[in-house]
Amino acid sequence: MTNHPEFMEYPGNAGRAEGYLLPSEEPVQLIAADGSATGNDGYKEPYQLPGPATLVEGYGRLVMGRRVNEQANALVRQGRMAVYPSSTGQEACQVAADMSLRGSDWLFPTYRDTVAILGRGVDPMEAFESLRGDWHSGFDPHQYNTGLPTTPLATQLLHAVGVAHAAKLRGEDTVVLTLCGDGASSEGDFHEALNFAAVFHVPVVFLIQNNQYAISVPLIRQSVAPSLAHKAVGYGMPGERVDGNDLAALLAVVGHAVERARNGGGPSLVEAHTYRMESHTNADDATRYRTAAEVAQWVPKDPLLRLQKYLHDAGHLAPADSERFAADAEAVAKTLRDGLNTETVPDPAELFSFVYSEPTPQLREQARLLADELAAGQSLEGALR
Amino acid sequence: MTNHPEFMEYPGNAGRAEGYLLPSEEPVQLIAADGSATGNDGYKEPYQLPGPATLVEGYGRLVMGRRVNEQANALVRQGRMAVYPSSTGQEACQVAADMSLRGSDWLFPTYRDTVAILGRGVDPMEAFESLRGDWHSGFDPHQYNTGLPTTPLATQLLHAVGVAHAAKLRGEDTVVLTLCGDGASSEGDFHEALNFAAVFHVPVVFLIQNNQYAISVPLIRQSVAPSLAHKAVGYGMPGERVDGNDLAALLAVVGHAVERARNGGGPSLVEAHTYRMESHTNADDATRYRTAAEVAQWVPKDPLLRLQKYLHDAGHLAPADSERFAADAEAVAKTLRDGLNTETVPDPAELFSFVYSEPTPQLREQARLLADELAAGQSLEGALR
Amino acid sequence: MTAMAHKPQPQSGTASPAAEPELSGMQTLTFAKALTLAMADSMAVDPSVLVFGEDVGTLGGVFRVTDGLTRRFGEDRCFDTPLAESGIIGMATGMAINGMKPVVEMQFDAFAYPAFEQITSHVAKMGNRTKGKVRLPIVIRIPYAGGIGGVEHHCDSSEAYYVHTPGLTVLTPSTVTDAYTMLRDAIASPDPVIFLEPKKLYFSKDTVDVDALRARYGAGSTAPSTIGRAVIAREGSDATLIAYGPSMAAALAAAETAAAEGRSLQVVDVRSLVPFDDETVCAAVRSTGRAVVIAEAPGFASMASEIVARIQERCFHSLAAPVLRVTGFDIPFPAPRLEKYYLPGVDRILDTVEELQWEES
Amino acid sequence: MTAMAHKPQPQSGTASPAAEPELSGMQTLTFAKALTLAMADSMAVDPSVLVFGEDVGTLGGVFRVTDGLTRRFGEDRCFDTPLAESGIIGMATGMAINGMKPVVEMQFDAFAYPAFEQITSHVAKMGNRTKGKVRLPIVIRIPYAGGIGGVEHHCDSSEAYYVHTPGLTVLTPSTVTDAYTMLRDAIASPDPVIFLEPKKLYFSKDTVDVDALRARYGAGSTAPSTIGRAVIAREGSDATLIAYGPSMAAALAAAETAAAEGRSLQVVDVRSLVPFDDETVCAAVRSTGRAVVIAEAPGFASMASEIVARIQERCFHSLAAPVLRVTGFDIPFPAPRLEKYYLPGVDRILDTVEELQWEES
Ligand SMILES: Cc1ncc(C[n+]2csc(CCOP(=O)(O)OP(=O)(O)O)c2C)c(N)n1
Ligand SMILES: Cc1ncc(C[n+]2csc(CCOP(=O)(O)OP(=O)(O)O)c2C)c(N)n1
Ligand SMILES: [Mg+2]
Ligand SMILES: [Mg+2]
Repeated sequence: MTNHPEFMEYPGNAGRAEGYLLPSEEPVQLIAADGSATGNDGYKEPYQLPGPATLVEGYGRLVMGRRVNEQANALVRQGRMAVYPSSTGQEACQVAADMSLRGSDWLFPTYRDTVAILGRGVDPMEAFESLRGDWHSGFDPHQYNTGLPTTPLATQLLHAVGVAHAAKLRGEDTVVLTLCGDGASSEGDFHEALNFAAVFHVPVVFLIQNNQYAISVPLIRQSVAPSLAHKAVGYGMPGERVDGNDLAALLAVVGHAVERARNGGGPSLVEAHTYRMESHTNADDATRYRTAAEVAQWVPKDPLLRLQKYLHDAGHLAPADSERFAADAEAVAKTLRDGLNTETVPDPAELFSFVYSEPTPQLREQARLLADELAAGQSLEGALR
Repeated sequence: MTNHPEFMEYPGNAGRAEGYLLPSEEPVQLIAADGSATGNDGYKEPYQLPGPATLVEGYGRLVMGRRVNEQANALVRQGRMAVYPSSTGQEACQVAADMSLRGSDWLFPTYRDTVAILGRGVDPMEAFESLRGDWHSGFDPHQYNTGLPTTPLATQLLHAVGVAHAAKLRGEDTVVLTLCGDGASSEGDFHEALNFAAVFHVPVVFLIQNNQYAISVPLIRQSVAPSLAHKAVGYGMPGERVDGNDLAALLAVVGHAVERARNGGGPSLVEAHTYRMESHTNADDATRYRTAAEVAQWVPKDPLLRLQKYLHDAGHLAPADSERFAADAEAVAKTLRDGLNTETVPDPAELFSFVYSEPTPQLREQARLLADELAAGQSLEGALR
Repeated sequence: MTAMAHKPQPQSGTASPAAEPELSGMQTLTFAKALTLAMADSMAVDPSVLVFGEDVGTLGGVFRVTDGLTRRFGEDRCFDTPLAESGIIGMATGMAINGMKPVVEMQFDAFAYPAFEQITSHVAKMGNRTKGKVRLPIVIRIPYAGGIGGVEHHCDSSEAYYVHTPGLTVLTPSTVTDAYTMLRDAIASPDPVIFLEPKKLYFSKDTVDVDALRARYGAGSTAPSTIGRAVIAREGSDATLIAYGPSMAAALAAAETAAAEGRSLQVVDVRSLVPFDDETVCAAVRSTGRAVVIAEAPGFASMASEIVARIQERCFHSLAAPVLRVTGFDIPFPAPRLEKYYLPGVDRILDTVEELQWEES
Repeated sequence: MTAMAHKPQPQSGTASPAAEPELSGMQTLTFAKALTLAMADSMAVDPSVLVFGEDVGTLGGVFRVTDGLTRRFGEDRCFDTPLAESGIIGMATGMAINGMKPVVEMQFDAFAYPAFEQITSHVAKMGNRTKGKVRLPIVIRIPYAGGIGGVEHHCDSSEAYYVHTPGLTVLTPSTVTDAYTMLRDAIASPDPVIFLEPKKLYFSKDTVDVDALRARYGAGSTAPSTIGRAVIAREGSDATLIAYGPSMAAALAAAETAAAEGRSLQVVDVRSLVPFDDETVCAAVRSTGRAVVIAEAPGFASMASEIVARIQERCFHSLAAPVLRVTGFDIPFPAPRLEKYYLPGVDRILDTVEELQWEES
């Protein structure tokens, strides 16, 4: 089915027909929008509904993610941040990514994945430093095994492949999961990343959050393929599609892909169908390109309410858990409010400190120029005009 | 099967199952290596063996192509050309491309496709001007509806899409066929071109000459997909694979793809399995990376001998035709020898004439500098040192 | 879904003002609307002019520069592409080969980089490669430079990459009038043009006579092209400030401040980076004997370096002092809250003017 | 096919000479072999050094610069990638994030352009973006420039694009010794290095003491890094020629010819384009009072422009004449049979030296 010897040696793959690269005929769903379990028949793998403890943990993370989105949206409206790309409605994808990984694994996120970044344990204020505009990043990727949120679309997919390749060469069992959007799948780097991953048979899971839009451009202008998951076929890796608002299905599908990668089964591609409930960022006005009616269709599919309903009906959600989740989320929201409302003064001298590991003579000269200007107490108004 | 409305409206596509995007289970072959007809069962389309007249014409073109390759190889050995990337063994792909197109259609070739370029009617000396090193190109693309042979890999695929898109917007029925190698399929531009073609549903046929190597790098380092034709699935266009040394099969498959495109069926991808019998160019030494035994396996699959055998056995090849083909090929070989043995003196003043439609003041100044130097009769040795 | 469902066609109804053919007479236009008008007017007179890129259709561009074009001219003339910049430029190349005049938008400066190969190896070289048999009348519009508190990758001054590449015309307007005329000249040019739009100027305004602007492009007009022509933006006699695009405001403000302090500074707006107007620039510098070149990009091996090098080569004996530069530092463009330290501002320009060895004159 | 079938493993047997550890003492090496040796020696001492790219494995590179590395170090340390330059640089970035030191080859100058976004937006910026928390010790080797009768896209002098991009170190050796030492310094650098190899020098030769070269990198060595240091390639007192990489031969030959004619020309090999050695270059120019900058790339907004601009800013009052340039023309690199008219040659350099206003001194 693929020509890669290691691929053929992976027990799960042996003897599979070529069509296995194709995704399931329908997106995998384990809990329907109304909160009922749907069964797991008819998919290409026997995906299992995760156990209650896992789902309760996931629910707590969704509560946290939603609260973070709300708080960040509020703070950006109040002018405390330069920009915020909200992921309201998409939190399940990001939570599933986090929960499928170990601490020693790596995550490579985009600008829309703040929820996933926080879920990796990144300090909230570090995570928001770049959005506030103090510096281009705020956390140490090595501390959290988490790449910086990347803006040039699809470029991070290659970084994920490189991290996985290095780990594989050293014989480590690290898995790398990388996120991108539907729009990003059109970029050349998407193609090169998936192909490199397949050719070097490295443990990467590519998770597309297909939220139907790239800013204003709808999916039909990115692809006319049956699904984005079908792109896997052309690389010789398995593809799968999943209801991106169903955390249970996401955990099953992404978890399966991660374990497959960890056990030497190579890379795979997962497309999660979800929806960006808000504008692209606060600078965007989504009403210019989509109708309220369209947005309304997605409201009942909400990942948070769906899981809440399921857990509630199944009697898995203890009131104490609900309260704890709400309190935890509120605590992070408060941290964000307090942190972003505190005036920080980024140090201009740092502009020259990190461009090279050792500032060049040229940069030392330029740093002196700026230092002299500042010492001379020149008005910022002057510098600004 | 794809989401493109025009795709669904094309009669040939209506009601097709998704799997139709996949290529046939085996590469299409209509005439076996031993020259016998193989029948056309089991392929996704009812490909027909072309009629004798077409095959005889094709044979003549193969004879011409082979002779051109031989002559060019000889001339490069004699130092009459800067470089020649031979296509010995691959001629059938290029001949099929030419024969499937009308004069009003466009071809976008690579550096290896001199045979296809000549087949479009390009004057031999114009076709060889860039290989001789006098200028970057020698013919007018508009005169022959043929793009210049392109070196930066896969970039020409996008030009093909643009030409087709412009034609479609004007309501013309032009089809564009573009060639690339197996290695080029790894480039980001390959991905972007196929995707743009599918999204805009433009009449382009992408024909990969999979000759098993990108310089020294074997196919397994470019892709582990079941075939390169499988890449079509991810764009929502049909893919097909074909024996690239069987001109009959190529004519059937490429011809089908061209007619599909002409009738509004949109783009498609064809992978032709062939082999580069010689080194990458005269500057390369293929013995460093492949064995004589491997090369020997491909000798009996030769496209020229195969068709000759078939036509001969079927009684379609009149001795007069054979003679005419040999004479025509010899005439072109002589044109090349005579042309390349004639000393040309490229005019250095032209260096500045075409960079802009009107030379800038800066270029006029620089042109004067060079003209003064040349007028002062400075020795070339000096300029060269 | 039918073929038409995703394909807006020309409409009457409420088009946005800038794309309206009836816009005429004295109008207060933003820089952005002047650009829209230039595209609309070009599209109206030449059916081969097409506009495409990311978000340029329904949305009208993230800066609204293409607002209303799809509504007025239909989806065949102004449309969104898949999200792939090399694809956009490569497809534009093919369309230009086949008779079209594509005007494409790169969403932000740094997002043109994926198209770098198509731009340098094809767009720039095609005319030369074919000895003029294939010209590529492509305009690549790139919002560039900082001053808007933008995040990383959204504020690069990338002109050096393009001006160094032979075969590209590189233009950058700094006034509302130039936004209109230079974009029309760019679209009319048979050569590929990199059209750099200082994004901090998009919402600057001026009142202009739309009819007079259009008349430059009417039948029988003899108005000269803006391509290859610098302009003296302010007269002055003590020293010459040479700037363009995003730095013009600071240069003019510096001259204003200096005037109040008794120093008369001339200001040149280069505006056509390639071809470069040596004549105007050198005449200006010779008239004052002192010059400061101002540009926002990192200074090293930049457009500013070239201007300095040219001036000293050509005007050496007219110079009373070295030609100095006020440029961006040689660092990546800073985060929003630090950009004020980076951008060439009035004080830094005036400090530099002070260094022009006045004591010796 | 088994996993091993396509994966050469380290072998004893007949490795090629340059990759041999036992190579020592005085050796006549080509420039190319000095590069191979630098990689081999770096790989031998540091297991995190990896070499990859197109055709670098079995074939040993189209210029044979990586010849023998796969045989000696195995397919895990030196390997071929799919044919995709952005992929190569992007993967290298990830590997560098995860502890590796990739040394990657771009096959020819113009074929690095597809990787331009990864280079400018990631490789160059990562250290700064992370405040030094992530450094990318990547070396991007690029054969560049002309003089070998190469066809289009194979002869670009692309240094301007890289030197203008903050965060990149840009080196270009011109001698066999520098080929070895500069590549070792590049591989040892914690910062990303664009390593430009003048392809016409690959088969130039010199006899060097391999042990002495290696000793510079041995324990306790205090040999200074070549990064940031220009060298005086020839002493002289009348004027200074400033060149690098592919133009050094012409500069030295011009000085030789001039000497025969009684003119003493000093020659500086810049070799480290970024960081630039202002100290050495300015001291040289001050010592003669006249300078010509020589480079093969188109001159407009180039490394040569920067050198001219810096010199006139810093040495204005020591200059007896404007600093002049001898560069490539502002045209695409010509076809093979025309390149001789394009390349800066001895006569053009000497003509330019003549213009340095000697009558006035
Ligand atoms: C290379 C590149 N081109 C353009 C942009 C500008 N841009 C930022 S986000 C975006 C849309 C991305 O859409 P998608 O990948 O679907 O992700 P989403 O924003 O929906 O999460 C665009 C065009 C960019 N960041 N990078
Ligand atoms: C963008 C780019 N990268 C690298 C090269 C150098 N190069 C020229 S041909 C070639 C191999 C191409 O292989 P393939 O696409 O299979 O075509 P073939 O030569 O086998 O016909 C390479 C790497 C190039 N021309 N363009
Ligand atoms: Mg999206
Ligand atoms: Mg090939």
